[in-house]
Order: sequence, then C-alpha cells, then structure tokens
Amino acid sequence: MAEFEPKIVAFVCNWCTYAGADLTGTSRIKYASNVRIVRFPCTGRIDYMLLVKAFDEGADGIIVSGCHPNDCHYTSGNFHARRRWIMFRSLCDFIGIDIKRIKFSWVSAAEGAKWADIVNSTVASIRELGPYEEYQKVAKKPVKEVING
Amino acid sequence: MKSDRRLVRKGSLEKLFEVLKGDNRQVYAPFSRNGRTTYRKTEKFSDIATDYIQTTQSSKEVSFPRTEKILDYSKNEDGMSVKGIEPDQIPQIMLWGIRPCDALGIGELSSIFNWDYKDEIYNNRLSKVTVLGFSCGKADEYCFCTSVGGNPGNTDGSDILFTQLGENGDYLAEILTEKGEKVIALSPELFETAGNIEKEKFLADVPVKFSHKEIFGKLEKFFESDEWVEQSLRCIGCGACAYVCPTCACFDIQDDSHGKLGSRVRCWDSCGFSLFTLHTSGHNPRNVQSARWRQRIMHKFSYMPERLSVYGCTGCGRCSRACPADMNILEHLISIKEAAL
Amino acid sequence: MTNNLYMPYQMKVERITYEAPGVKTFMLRFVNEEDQNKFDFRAGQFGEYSVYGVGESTFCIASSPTRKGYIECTFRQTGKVTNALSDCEEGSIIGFRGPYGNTFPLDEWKGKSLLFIAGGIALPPMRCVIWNALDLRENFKDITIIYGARSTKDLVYKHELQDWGSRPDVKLITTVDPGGESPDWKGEVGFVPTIVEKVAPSSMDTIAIVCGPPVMIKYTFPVLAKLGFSDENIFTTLENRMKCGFGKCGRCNVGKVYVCKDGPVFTLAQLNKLPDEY
Amino acid sequence: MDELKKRAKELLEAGTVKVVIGYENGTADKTRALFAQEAKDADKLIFDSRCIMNLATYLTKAEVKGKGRMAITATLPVMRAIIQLTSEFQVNDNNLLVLGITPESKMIEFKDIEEVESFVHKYTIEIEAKYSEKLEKLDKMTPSERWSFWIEELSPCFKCYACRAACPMCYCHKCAVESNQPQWIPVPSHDLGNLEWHMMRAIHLAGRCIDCDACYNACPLGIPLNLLTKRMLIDAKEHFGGYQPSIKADHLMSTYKPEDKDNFIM
Repeated sequence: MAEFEPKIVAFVCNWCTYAGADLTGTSRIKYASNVRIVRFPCTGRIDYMLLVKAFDEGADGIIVSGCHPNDCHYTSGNFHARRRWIMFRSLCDFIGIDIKRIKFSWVSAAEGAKWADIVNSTVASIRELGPYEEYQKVAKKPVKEVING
Repeated sequence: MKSDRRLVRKGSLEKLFEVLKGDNRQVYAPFSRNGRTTYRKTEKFSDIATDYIQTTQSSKEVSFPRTEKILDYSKNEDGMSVKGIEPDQIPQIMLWGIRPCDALGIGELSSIFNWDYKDEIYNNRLSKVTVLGFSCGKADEYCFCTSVGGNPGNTDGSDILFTQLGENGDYLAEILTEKGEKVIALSPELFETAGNIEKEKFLADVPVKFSHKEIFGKLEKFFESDEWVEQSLRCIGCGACAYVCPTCACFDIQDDSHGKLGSRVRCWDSCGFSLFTLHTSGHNPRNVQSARWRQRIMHKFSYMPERLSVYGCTGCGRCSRACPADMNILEHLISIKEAAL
Repeated sequence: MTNNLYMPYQMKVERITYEAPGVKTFMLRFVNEEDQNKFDFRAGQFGEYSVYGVGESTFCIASSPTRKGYIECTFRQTGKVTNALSDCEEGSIIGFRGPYGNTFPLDEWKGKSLLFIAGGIALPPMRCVIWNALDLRENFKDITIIYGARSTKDLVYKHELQDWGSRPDVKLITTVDPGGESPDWKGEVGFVPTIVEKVAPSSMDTIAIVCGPPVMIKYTFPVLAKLGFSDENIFTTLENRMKCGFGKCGRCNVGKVYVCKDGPVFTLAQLNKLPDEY
Repeated sequence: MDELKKRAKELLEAGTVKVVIGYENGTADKTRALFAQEAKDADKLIFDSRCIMNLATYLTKAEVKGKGRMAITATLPVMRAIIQLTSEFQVNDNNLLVLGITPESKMIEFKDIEEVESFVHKYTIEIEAKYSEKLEKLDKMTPSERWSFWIEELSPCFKCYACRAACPMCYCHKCAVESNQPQWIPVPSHDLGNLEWHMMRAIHLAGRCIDCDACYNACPLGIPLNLLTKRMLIDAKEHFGGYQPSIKADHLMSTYKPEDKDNFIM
C-alpha cells in the first residue's frame, strides 16, 4: 500500500505568508508538496467555517498563517483573528476535533525558510497522526438510512 | 377483515420482541434519553421505554425519514451517472409500541403522499412496516384524539393492537391485518385464545373537546380573523411542532455533495419557518408569523379535510408538549371554536 | 425504483442564448431517446431543473409543445441554482423533471382573439403559449402581444420580438419603463398597465393572458376590467416557491390550492377565491 | 407578584406602554409568555421559579415590537440579554421599560438602561455546579471520546431550530445556516449537518451568550447544547478575563488585546 500522503490546506494572508511562501519558491527551498494554499486578503477574513469545510472536503490537516503581530496590512486583522482562533481552537477541542491537526503560524514575507519548516513539520506530524478518518466517517456518511435518535 | 382476538401474557412480550428482531427485520421501539422518548432501532427488550403517555417524537420516520436519499449521482469522464434508491435497500421494520393516534396518523400522512401523484419512495418504506400498536391506558391534558376521529383503543392503522388489561395485566392482542397474522405465525404459541374481554374499560378517558362542524365549519370563514395574530404572538417560529407531528409532511429537497459524488436528499421542513415560502425575488407570501401559524391550523383542519377527506391531526398533543413557547394547539382550537365571527 | 418521482431526466444543454443581463435561455435535449419519446407537455406547464450537487429550481417550459424533440427554459441568475445553471456550458448535463401543473386551455380558446400582456422575465411562460398559438395560427382570430421591461436591455427574446413584430398576423407592442429607453428605441415608453390602457385592445371574444411581477399584475387587472374583460377571460400564472412540483412538499399551498397541481395557470375568477398568499 | 400586576396595570391604563411582556400560567405545570395589552390582562401576570423562558427573545420579534412601547418582566438573564441586545443595537431602550425581578424575587422598576446595567453588573455569570461537573467530565475524556460523545448527543437533532428561536441573541433575519451561497452548513439533519450547525451556533455566540440556558430548555429532544456555549463562556473568562454584557464596552470577539495568548501559534 502506498504511504499515506496527508492532504493539507493552508489558509494564508495575502500580504505576509503568501509572499513568504512565494519567497520559499524563489529561494529554491524545497518543501513538502502536500499543501494546497488558499490566499485571503487577511487572516481576519478567514472564517471558522472555512476550516471546518476543509475537513469536510477531506483535509487531514490545516495551516492558518498570516502576518506577525503588529505587521498586519490592515493594522489589526491578525489580532482579531488570533482572538477568534483562541475560541475556535477551544471549541474544536471541546467537540473532539483533533486540534493537533490545525496549525497556526505567523510567517512574514521575509520568512521563506520558516514557511518551508512549518509545512514540513505539519506534514510530518499529520503523517504520524494518519488520515483524519474520524471526521471523514461523519462527513462521508451524510445520509442516515431510516431513522435515528 | 374481522379482527382475530388473542391473549398475550405479560411475560411473553419479551419473547415476542426477540422473535421479531430476527431475520432481516429491525425493531423500532420507544427509547428514552435526556428525558425524552423517541423511536429508534432497538436491540434489547429492556431498552424499550415504558413510562410515557406519548413519545416526544412521532414514529413517522419509519416511512418519512427526516433525511432521506432520493438519488445518488457521480460525475465522471463520460458525464454523469445518476441512480435512484432501490426498494431492496429499505429494511423491514417492526414498529413497536406506537399509540393508536400515531397509527391513525399513518393514514393521514399516506393520503398526502398519495392524493395525486403516488410517492413510491414513501409507499415502499411504509409497505415494509408492521405496526404493533399499544392502546392508551393513560392520557393527559394534551390528548384530544377523540375530537379528531380517534380514540385510545382505535384500531385504524395498526396491524396488531395490544391493550393491556389493567396495570401489570396481560395483553389483549387484536390481529387486524395480514401483516399482523404474519407476526402471529412467527410465534403462534405466544398468542393464546382470548375469552370475552371488554377492552373499553381498560382505556384512558379522553373527553371530546370539539366536533368536526365546530372547527371545520368555523375555519371556512375564519381566515381573516384577528385571532391568528393574538394566538401567534407567543410563537417563536421554530419547527419543533412540525417535526414531532405524526402527519406534518412538508419537506425540502437538497443536494449533499462531496466533490464528484453526492446525493439528492429529501429532508423535513416546516411551514412555520419564515423562509419557507420566501421567493428569490424577496417577496414572501406568508411574511408574518400569524400567517404561518394560520397556515398550520388551516392546512390541518380545513384544507386537508376538504381536499383529502382526512384531518392533518391525530390529537396526539405532541406539538403542544414539545413547544418551547407553550403554544397549545387544543387550547387554540377551542378558542377558535368559541371565537365570535 | 421503477417509479421514483424525484428522478430527473438527464438533459444535455444544446444551445445557450444570452437574452438580457443575467438572463439566459437553454435549449435542452434528452440524453436518452426513450425519455424523449415518452415526454409530452402542454403550454403553461413547468418543471424542476437541477444542477447535480447544487440543487433544483423551478421554472416554466418556455418552448412550445408544438416544437418536438427539445425543451427550452429561460431563467434569470438570482439564486444558488440559477447561478450554477448559468455556469453551465453547451454540452453540460443537467437534470429536469416534469412536466408539472395544469395548462392554458388553448383548445377552449379556439376561434377567439388572444391578448398577451407580459412584463420583464415573465415573458418565458407566455412565450410557450405564444408560439403554440402561432403554430396553430388558423385557430385564433387576432393575436396581440404587449410586452414591457424595465429597459431596452432587459427585454428578453429580442430576435423573436423582431420576428413577431414583422409578422402581419401578430400585433406586437413593446414598451420600456420611463428612463429605460435607448436613443434608437422605437417602441412605447411607459409602464405596462398604462400602455394597455392606451392601446385599449378590444375585449370582444378575447382572452387576456397576463404574466409579470406582482405589481404589474395588480395594476393591469383593473385596466382589463375597464376594457370589459370578464374575470373568467383573464388568465395568469402564479410563481410560488416550490420544491417537489407535485403537491406534497407544502410550499406552494395557498388556501385549498396547490399552485403546482391546481396551477400554475389560474383565471382571475379563480384567484379572487384564493387567500392573498401568493 | 401583586406588585408586578399592579404596576403593569398602571402602565397599561396610563398608556405609558402598549404591551407588558411577562409570564402567565401555561399548560400542565408550564409557564409561558404573556403579552398584556389591556389592563385586565395584567391580572394573568405571574412570577415564580418556573418562569425560565428568556422573554428577551420577543424584543426583537417584529410582531411584538410593532405593538409600540413595551415593558418586560425581566429576571437576571433577561436583563443581561437586554443589555447585550442594546449594545448590538437590536433593542431601542427608549422603547422599553424594564420591570426587573431580583434573584430574591423582588420587583425593581428601572429608570433607564444604565440602571439595568449597573444592577446586572452586581452579579457575575457563574456556571452552575451541575454543569461544571459535566464539563469537567468531558475535559477528562480524550478528543476521540469527546467526538463520539457529541456525535451521539447531537444525533437526535432534527434541526427544528428551537434553540435558535428561543435564544435572545439569535435575532438574525437570515441565519448563517440558511445562507446558501456558499452553502456553509448542509441543510439536512444528519451527523455532519448537525455537528456543523451546533458548532457554528456556539462560535457565533462566543462572547455574546449570557448563559440563560434558553436553548437547552427549548430543545424538544433535550440535547445538552448549552454545554457548548458554557464552554465558550469559561474560555472567554480564562483567556480574556471574563465576560459581562455591557452597553458601552467593546464586544469580546470584536476587539483584541496585543497581549492575547500566543503560545499556540508557531
């Protein structure tokens, strides 16, 4: 059987992490190809539901990344985002979603190497956790035949 | 068919349950959890709830599940492949412990699914259900089956109706249909011959609160009444009443997609929701709660009797028990009956 | 299952016509010939069009039953499903189930004059009847079409309007709301009810078929009454929200009537008996 | 509560308010909302320990609001809800007279919303012991166990949205669960649809929930969904120093502090 290749969705901000990831490429730093990057104007725009949707659609892990504190292009978007992440992480943990599968990071436009590290370490840790079958079992079995309750 | 009357010992019920379970059959029975009683697939006789006047949720899900696949689709290189559900995917169900009002509700629900087009998905499910009704020895202030054509020992809709002969007593079993006879055939020794038993004296007393004429006749002229506004002020517009109702059949059709695969499903909806009738243009024919509440009552007590010759209500009282705002349907019907025109 | 009411026919989008901003017409052909052979409908009926994975949406069949082998639908991009439909390309497969609902009684209208009054995106349900009548032109006396839209660019079926306008056996009056005219606009300017009043078509032996936004309908009915049309001779179609299309899901229930079963075609006389919930 | 009845009667007779929202005896042993619009209706007003429905949910209901100036019988949770709704511009305090009921079951009539606020601020929101125990028990479970717990607990949910309807903070005309472009949450009631609906609701109530348990009390199936909002409440306390509805202070989730917890971010 082929080795499990984790599917990672990264939600990143346009101004820092996306540029950082770009730098990773132009610096010719190699990193795991398991990540699909979704670019947002700001981490403040990343709705919780997007992360949940990523799991629905088969993600094994998620990275959310944006500008370092005080670096936000819109002054405070990342601060607001951080506050929401705190609550969201706690809710996920309480519901039983494995929060080891959701990584948060600050990656600036200059930190191409850090981006590669973050992706590599996330892929490694998700690889260890294995596919997120628990979530998939619920997501892919949407229709209960006959009644439940 | 003239009913066959038998006696089932109290101690034999568990044996009967065990027999029913086998052979590609599922038993759905009342189950208590978090202080509420619902129907679900039951494996152990001891799991069956007994201490209830009426279950919180009706048993309509055996033929009209809250969420039901109507087709599967998959997108592939050649285009699209679409498959409907097959009748053999539907299990045989022994529906254990429903009240006569729920059994009556089966006919009412069926009339909606068959009044014009025949809904084969519904009919297929129902054809695989055997209804084991239990008469009511107790009733509460929410019950009004006798006002809408039922009664605590009504046999309509049941394949076998059990009536317990006093507290802790044995059961009179009235075998009413061929499906019922098939149950007997599974374990004939559990069904002894019954003597001359008068079941009426073991039944709960449910006084009649209104007549057909008093409600149906009144509603015909009641559409414009202010009473609807007053009654519905308290209503918070949730769908609890519709979802616990044995005869509410409003539904939605939704697509549930996962990448290239997915299903189209039919799922419950309620006329009480503010978005139920909302047009895409923004126009909403029933844009206030009073209009939606009126629709609920009119549909059940005026439109259905006229179009389908049945009520859309069995008097089970569930909607009133479940309502978070204590909208009591019986109370409202009585005030309609008493209201001046 | 042999008789799954919810199972759509598979349809291939054969041609897409851009009608107006956000409005497209799809010409649909049955993927299975068998389906096509057994399919039959009458003017006024509707269907449920679906994009798999997105959902179903209700609109009328806009082509005439006299034109066999295909159906057409015209829709405006407004909601989830119409947006997804709009993304379809020629060759895409979509679902269609129907036909549902009652029909315009064209047989009973034999020998009479027909007056069509439509506004905006409500021309499609009427287009079906118009073509049906034109294809059986000898059955009817005068045919008059009054069609209005907000602006010249919102007029749908522009080519067909030209076609109808140039026919000697059709009287076509097009109008746009004040301010909606372009410099080269040759039609009328004014709201539909006003234009109807101005044109003053005869009610003698004439059936009026009115389709449009609620406010247009509301102001057109009194004008027709003034012109001498009886309530029984005024027809319209209701456009309630629907899901199933066959009288089960409860959405289009208005009083004792299910619009999807007893409608969508109603005479004004019938509408007058319904509560105002449409 | 003769005092309440008397005052309600006065208010209605004088025309100071058009409607008094309070409790009356309902069916069986239940109580329910009363909308007294005439002085004689005020006789039906009651107050006792059974009056647990959060009446503030009616303050945003168009049909009730449309009656004109309102007075409301307000227990502590109702007052909290009023403060929160006022701060979210959902209640016009000029249009509202609060007849407060203290935890000692005494009536106080408040002059204005500021008075209500200072009264509310005398009490902190405390999680009841029976719930803390349940929460602790859940905290001790592994994530997988908690997952199974919630999937199982939420499985009876048939999405009647009684929780939403009963919640004073859920006043949106179109809820996120109903928005379909994009379709955030599956409409049908199944494991995924139920899970996402309740997660979404909990997170949208983070920093807004006033812990009145209206959602739980309304649930026809008795699902302990208030545990979710309680968890949010505890976390808000732990991370942001507690939560108290307030007319002027920033909303917990629409503000930030530069020193907010950062240790989970790489």
